[in-house]
Amino acid sequence: MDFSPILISMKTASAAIVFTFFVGIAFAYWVVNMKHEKVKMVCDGLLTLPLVLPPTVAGFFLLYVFGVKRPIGKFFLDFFGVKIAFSWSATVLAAIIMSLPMMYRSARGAFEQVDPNLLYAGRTLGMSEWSIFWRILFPNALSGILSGGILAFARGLGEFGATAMIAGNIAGRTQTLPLAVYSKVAAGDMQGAYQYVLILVVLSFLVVTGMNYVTYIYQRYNRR
Amino acid sequence: MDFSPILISMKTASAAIVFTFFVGIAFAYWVVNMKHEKVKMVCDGLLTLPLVLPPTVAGFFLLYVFGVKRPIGKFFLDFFGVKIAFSWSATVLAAIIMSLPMMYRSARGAFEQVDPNLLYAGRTLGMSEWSIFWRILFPNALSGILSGGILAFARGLGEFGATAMIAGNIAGRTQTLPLAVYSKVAAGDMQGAYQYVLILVVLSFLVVTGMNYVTYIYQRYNRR
Amino acid sequence: GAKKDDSKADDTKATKTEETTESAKEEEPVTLMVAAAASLQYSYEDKLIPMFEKENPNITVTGTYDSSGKLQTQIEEGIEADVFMSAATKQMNTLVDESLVDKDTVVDLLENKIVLITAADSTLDLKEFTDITKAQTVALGDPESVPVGQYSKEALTNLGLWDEVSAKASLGTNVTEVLNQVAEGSADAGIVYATDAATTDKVKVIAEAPADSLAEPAIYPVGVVTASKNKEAAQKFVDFLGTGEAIAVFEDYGFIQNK
Amino acid sequence: MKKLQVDFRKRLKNFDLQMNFAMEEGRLGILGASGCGKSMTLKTIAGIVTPDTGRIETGKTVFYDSAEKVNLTPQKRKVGYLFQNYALFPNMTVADNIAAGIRHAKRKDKRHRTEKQNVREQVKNLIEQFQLQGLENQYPVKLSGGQQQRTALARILVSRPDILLLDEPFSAMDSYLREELQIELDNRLKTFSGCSVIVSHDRDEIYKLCSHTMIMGEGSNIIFEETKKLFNQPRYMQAARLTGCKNISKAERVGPRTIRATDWGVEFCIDREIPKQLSYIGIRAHDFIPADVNDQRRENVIPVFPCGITKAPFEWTLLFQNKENPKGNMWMKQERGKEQIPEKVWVDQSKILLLE
Amino acid sequence: MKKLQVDFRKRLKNFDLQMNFAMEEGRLGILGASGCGKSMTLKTIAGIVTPDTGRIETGKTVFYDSAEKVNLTPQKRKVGYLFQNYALFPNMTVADNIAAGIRHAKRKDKRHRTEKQNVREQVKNLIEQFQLQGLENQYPVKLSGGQQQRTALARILVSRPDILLLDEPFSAMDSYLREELQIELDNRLKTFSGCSVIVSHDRDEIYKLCSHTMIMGEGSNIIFEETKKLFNQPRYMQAARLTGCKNISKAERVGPRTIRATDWGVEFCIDREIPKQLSYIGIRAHDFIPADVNDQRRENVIPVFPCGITKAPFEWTLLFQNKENPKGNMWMKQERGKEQIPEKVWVDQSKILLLE
Ligand SMILES: Nc1ncnc2c1ncn2[C@@H]1O[C@H](COP(=O)(O)OP(=O)(O)OP(=O)(O)O)[C@@H](O)[C@H]1O
Ligand SMILES: Nc1ncnc2c1ncn2[C@@H]1O[C@H](COP(=O)(O)OP(=O)(O)OP(=O)(O)O)[C@@H](O)[C@H]1O
Ligand SMILES: [Mg+2]
Ligand SMILES: [Mg+2]
Repeated sequence: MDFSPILISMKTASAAIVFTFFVGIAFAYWVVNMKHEKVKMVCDGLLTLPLVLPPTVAGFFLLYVFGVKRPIGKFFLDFFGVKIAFSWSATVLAAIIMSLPMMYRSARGAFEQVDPNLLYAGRTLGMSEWSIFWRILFPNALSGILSGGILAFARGLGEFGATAMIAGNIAGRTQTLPLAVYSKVAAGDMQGAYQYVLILVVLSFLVVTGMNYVTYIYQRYNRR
Repeated sequence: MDFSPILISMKTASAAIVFTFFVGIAFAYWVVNMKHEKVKMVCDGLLTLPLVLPPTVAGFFLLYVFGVKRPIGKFFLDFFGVKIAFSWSATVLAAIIMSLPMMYRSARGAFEQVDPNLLYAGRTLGMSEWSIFWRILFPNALSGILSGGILAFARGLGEFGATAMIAGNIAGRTQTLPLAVYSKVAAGDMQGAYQYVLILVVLSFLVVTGMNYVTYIYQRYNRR
Repeated sequence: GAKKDDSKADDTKATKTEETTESAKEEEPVTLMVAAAASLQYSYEDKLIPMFEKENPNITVTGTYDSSGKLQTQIEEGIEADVFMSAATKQMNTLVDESLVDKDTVVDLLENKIVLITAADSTLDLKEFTDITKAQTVALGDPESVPVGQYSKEALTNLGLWDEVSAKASLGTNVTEVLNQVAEGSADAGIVYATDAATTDKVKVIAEAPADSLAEPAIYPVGVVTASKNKEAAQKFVDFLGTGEAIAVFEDYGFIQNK
Repeated sequence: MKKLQVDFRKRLKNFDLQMNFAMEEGRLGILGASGCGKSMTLKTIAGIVTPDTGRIETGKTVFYDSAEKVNLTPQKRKVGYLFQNYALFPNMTVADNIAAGIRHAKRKDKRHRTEKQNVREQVKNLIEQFQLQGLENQYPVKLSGGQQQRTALARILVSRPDILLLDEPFSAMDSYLREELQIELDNRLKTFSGCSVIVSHDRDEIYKLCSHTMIMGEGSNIIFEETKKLFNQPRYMQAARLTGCKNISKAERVGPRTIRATDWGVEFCIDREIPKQLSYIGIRAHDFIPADVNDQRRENVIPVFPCGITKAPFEWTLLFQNKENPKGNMWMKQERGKEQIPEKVWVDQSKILLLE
Repeated sequence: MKKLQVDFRKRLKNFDLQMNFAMEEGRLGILGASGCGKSMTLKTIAGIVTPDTGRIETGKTVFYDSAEKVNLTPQKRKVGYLFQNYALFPNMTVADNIAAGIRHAKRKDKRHRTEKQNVREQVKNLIEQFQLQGLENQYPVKLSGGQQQRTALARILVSRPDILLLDEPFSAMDSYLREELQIELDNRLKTFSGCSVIVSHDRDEIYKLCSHTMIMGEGSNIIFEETKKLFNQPRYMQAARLTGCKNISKAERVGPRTIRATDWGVEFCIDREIPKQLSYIGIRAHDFIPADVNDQRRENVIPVFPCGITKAPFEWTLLFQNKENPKGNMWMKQERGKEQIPEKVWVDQSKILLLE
């Protein structure tokens, strides 16, 4: 069995979740604090979009945006020397785009459930908005944020369609676990496919349980 | 342009969300109220699984479970005369399985953020657990639940891989919008693809915004 | 950290490649990327690539396997593939027209047969290809995107069965789907390549498509990608695929040499 | 006849909560320092907190018994508990919050069936009695503290529990409203057939509303007595302090009828037998009487060395020490109007509280 | 010299909140019925609620001005606001909650830089002063009501605001602790250079702690006066009621020095000029004095028709009507010990409050 997909998938999912986590939270915070209800709803709709597109189609669009011949892809290549499409960064990109809506949406719901008086209390105590966010809003929305994190991580780990499109299925470079599973299945090697599926399941299970455990420990204050 | 995918997709997504919504909430309630932390974490991991499987793989499993030769599929066929694979119900099944984790996870996070004193208050007032759930827990977790609902709906609407596997891609019967988009894109008919994508986007946008609006109206009590 | 390393590795690889072409030193290590239709993956990975690498110790071959249509798009968008092998001529022709594949390197290497299959334990009494009309549901590849689908459609059209069959057909987005749907009994019958049918014993082959039903047989063309930086090595690989020992391997996997 | 019998033990982080009391029909007031476990006790009775061991029962039912493994749900206990922080349902208006109490009492209880029609009316009555008119459709976040408390109170009362547990029911109300609602509550409780328990920091409230009073120390009930008796003759230092005795000193017996208040450096004569376990004496600030310089009394007269004066609206407080042996401060209160600093003060023997 | 000048208007659902007052350095107490807008006023000053129009400023800075479109953030206002429901951070321990107040004051304010080292110490001091020892690492859900309130109070005090707004700071504490902490707060406020505003339902608390008192009616300030003066001579009916005058009656002028209390059916002689806008009179319950049957006084003597008696721990209250013309009830309070029902009562002319 080839172990490179495991490594690639782990690297991809980890890199993606770090990015998604913070960007998703930032978007959520931004949208929650919007004044205009209408703008808010529109932004919400836009941020949820990637979820509704079939991943392969999303992959197509990504390819049209980040392909080496397209302006943005070219820009990255010329100025940063980073080739996005068909490289490891493309697997990360695909995972991020496809998992962002979950992170964003869960974080938003969680933020909305936090008692606003706590934020006001922080303000009158002179805490900066930054530290109010990290020390009050974030910890008190943790359950929901973590839900989003778990969803986003799992989605990133399982991302297949967009990845296959924009990153390709290049063994040892961009072949993630889901792609490896696909390859095995396509070749009729169900035995090999099951092995990879098992690894995928165990991996996600470990991470999800780990994340649950961390929150459990962290949220001592909630337990009576 | 063929309009049947639109209709099929709408029917599928609606049927799926209704089921996912209630089942997801029920699972969330069940897991949140579990006594044993370890069992809880394991259940959580299991319920999050479909998210991590590439949809095609999930489709395989579904096919292996609900295929006409497999016990469950056979059972449905023999006793209810319902052939699940390759039918409209299969598209719904695929959408449900793939969107359930989001509903479950979001609802769970939301339930955990509700002040337990409210539930105790309901109990001492003699409210049944059932009405405590619907009249207290549920409304107060609405932000998070709605996030889950939106995610699940969008995911159900966009479901592609598992649907293609278990329901097939039968024009006018099981061809959903994402499948139609995929065909068009794969054939290089970007013109036709854009049309369907547009419909998909508009549709999900309307529903998401509608759901947002409903919560906005419903949650008057939160606004100061 | 990981990202940086990766791009660095890419850089060094690129510079090395340039040196190779300049000095044409046989000893300089070269990495080739082959983009091939998914159905070729196992013949490549298990046999052909090891054989080729053994003969040319300085060349390493990696593969990316997916549906031909997707690979076509990816080559259009600049994937760094050196060799492209498609499961149908349509994709190859398009790329040649767009001058993304060198026209004179293209070889119509293999031929594949399309066959009617049913589940191994099927009770349907199908005898010949035209019996497909007896099946209640049929799994085909999507003619728009899956090569085997194109051939299925062509064959059925020529047999005058397309309208009847397409009304009860599920158009799979890839061959795996078709195969599994038939194997699991979701579809009573399906049309796939003979090579695909050979990968599993859960389906049985009923009949090949009648010889006259296809104007052109299902061809697997191979060619060198224009943008390749290792054309020499790429050509070497294409040539290798045409050798007798390679063809023998292909035939083991159910392909037929195109004459 | 309904009884409430409570006997349980619960480990908390800082101490053990160990309660043991029984009461007949009537009203029990609980006084105790902040954090001594009053709310925890009520929560345990209501079934919100499960004790470690013990037994809680009423005449009719056993709520909890660790030995018999009985632990009724809060619903079955039919105990109304007014949360100290109200626990109003944020998603319901004032009227709905109150009505949330009604319906369920009815659904279970057949004899309320006939009242089904006048649910609305009942809510309306309560809204009026608790002066919440105009706020029926307001949501809790938009209520003031006192309005929230009144809503919570109305919600509990309407649910017709067998036992009523009120945790500081009037703490957020102004004195005027408080008195009105105390009368209102008093009237309601008169027609109420079950037990009720009221936790309060206001001893006048307890005195007015409760037939019995329980005093809690850190985690246990020290005293359980008839309210009147307790306020007149507090036998324990804590009781004296909580019933408003400002002057408490360590004391030691120096003769059969003589006692020394060590904190103040004063000796007092007592007209009663001095009990063995005596360790404190207490004198209420009102019980110091200015003594004329020419006063003939020699017993229990203290020469005054004044240390400070504060004036409350209708009172005047003097802080003084024993001039002949200055030690700890004593407080003396007078009504406004009689505001000279006396040379000496005198205290009636019978007014001196002997405390354990 | 710091001032707090407040003048704003805010539409609420049921009424307009319209406040207009200014105060010099010192302490302002706010008394008012439940729901009249006290907390809203404090929130507006703190910057939590934005008024519709108006101007709020201190000597140093303009907090809000609708005309100039100034609206400082709460951070920039440096106003400490004690929430009525505490608003403790549930994810922080008691010590962290208190420390959350400190650090930020420091980071902004260079002059506190030197104190950086003793942050821990400051927290420790406050925890001791507020008697929270042993609870440093407890989370708020596990605190009792009074403990939560003390933590919130400590958190505000440590943040060294320029202006201190306390919304019922002692409501959840027992009387003993309350008095201790009032003294503690009093001392701290003495060293505090800014304004402070205290909302309370306890008039004694206001009397003890505040130099000025403001009385609020539905949404506006009716009276703003020196505390002593207000309590001695309340000029308004609401002021009289809120400062504890139990007996208030509609009144009409019947002669140059004579007035009729229409609710009670009694006429009184007054030794002062009777003002034109007079519409109520008030008599404090303590100011009725039992009159001997043989008493020679004829003025302001009321024959007693007793209606009820209640006994508070140290007081005895008689509810009576005018025997010759029974109408509304009057309250009379006596200290315990003088507990006969008098035949007649008498009230000193100077003690009769003439109210608008
Ligand atoms: N959920 C809990 N778990 C553990 N300890 C708790 C919990 N809730 C409260 N405590 C602790 O138990 C003690 C008693 O709390 P309780 O709320 O009963 O006090 P209380 O008598 O009602 O005080 P207060 O008058 O301040 O409301 C306190 O020391 C508190 O810190
Ligand atoms: N967020 C809000 N939006 C609209 N109206 C509110 C809001 N909060 C409170 N109110 C209303 O404004 C009025 C004043 O409320 P406020 O909280 O200031 O009262 P309060 O004087 O503090 O009373 P209490 O002594 O009961 O705490 C109340 O009638 C209340 O219903
Ligand atoms: Mg309490
Ligand atoms: Mg208030």
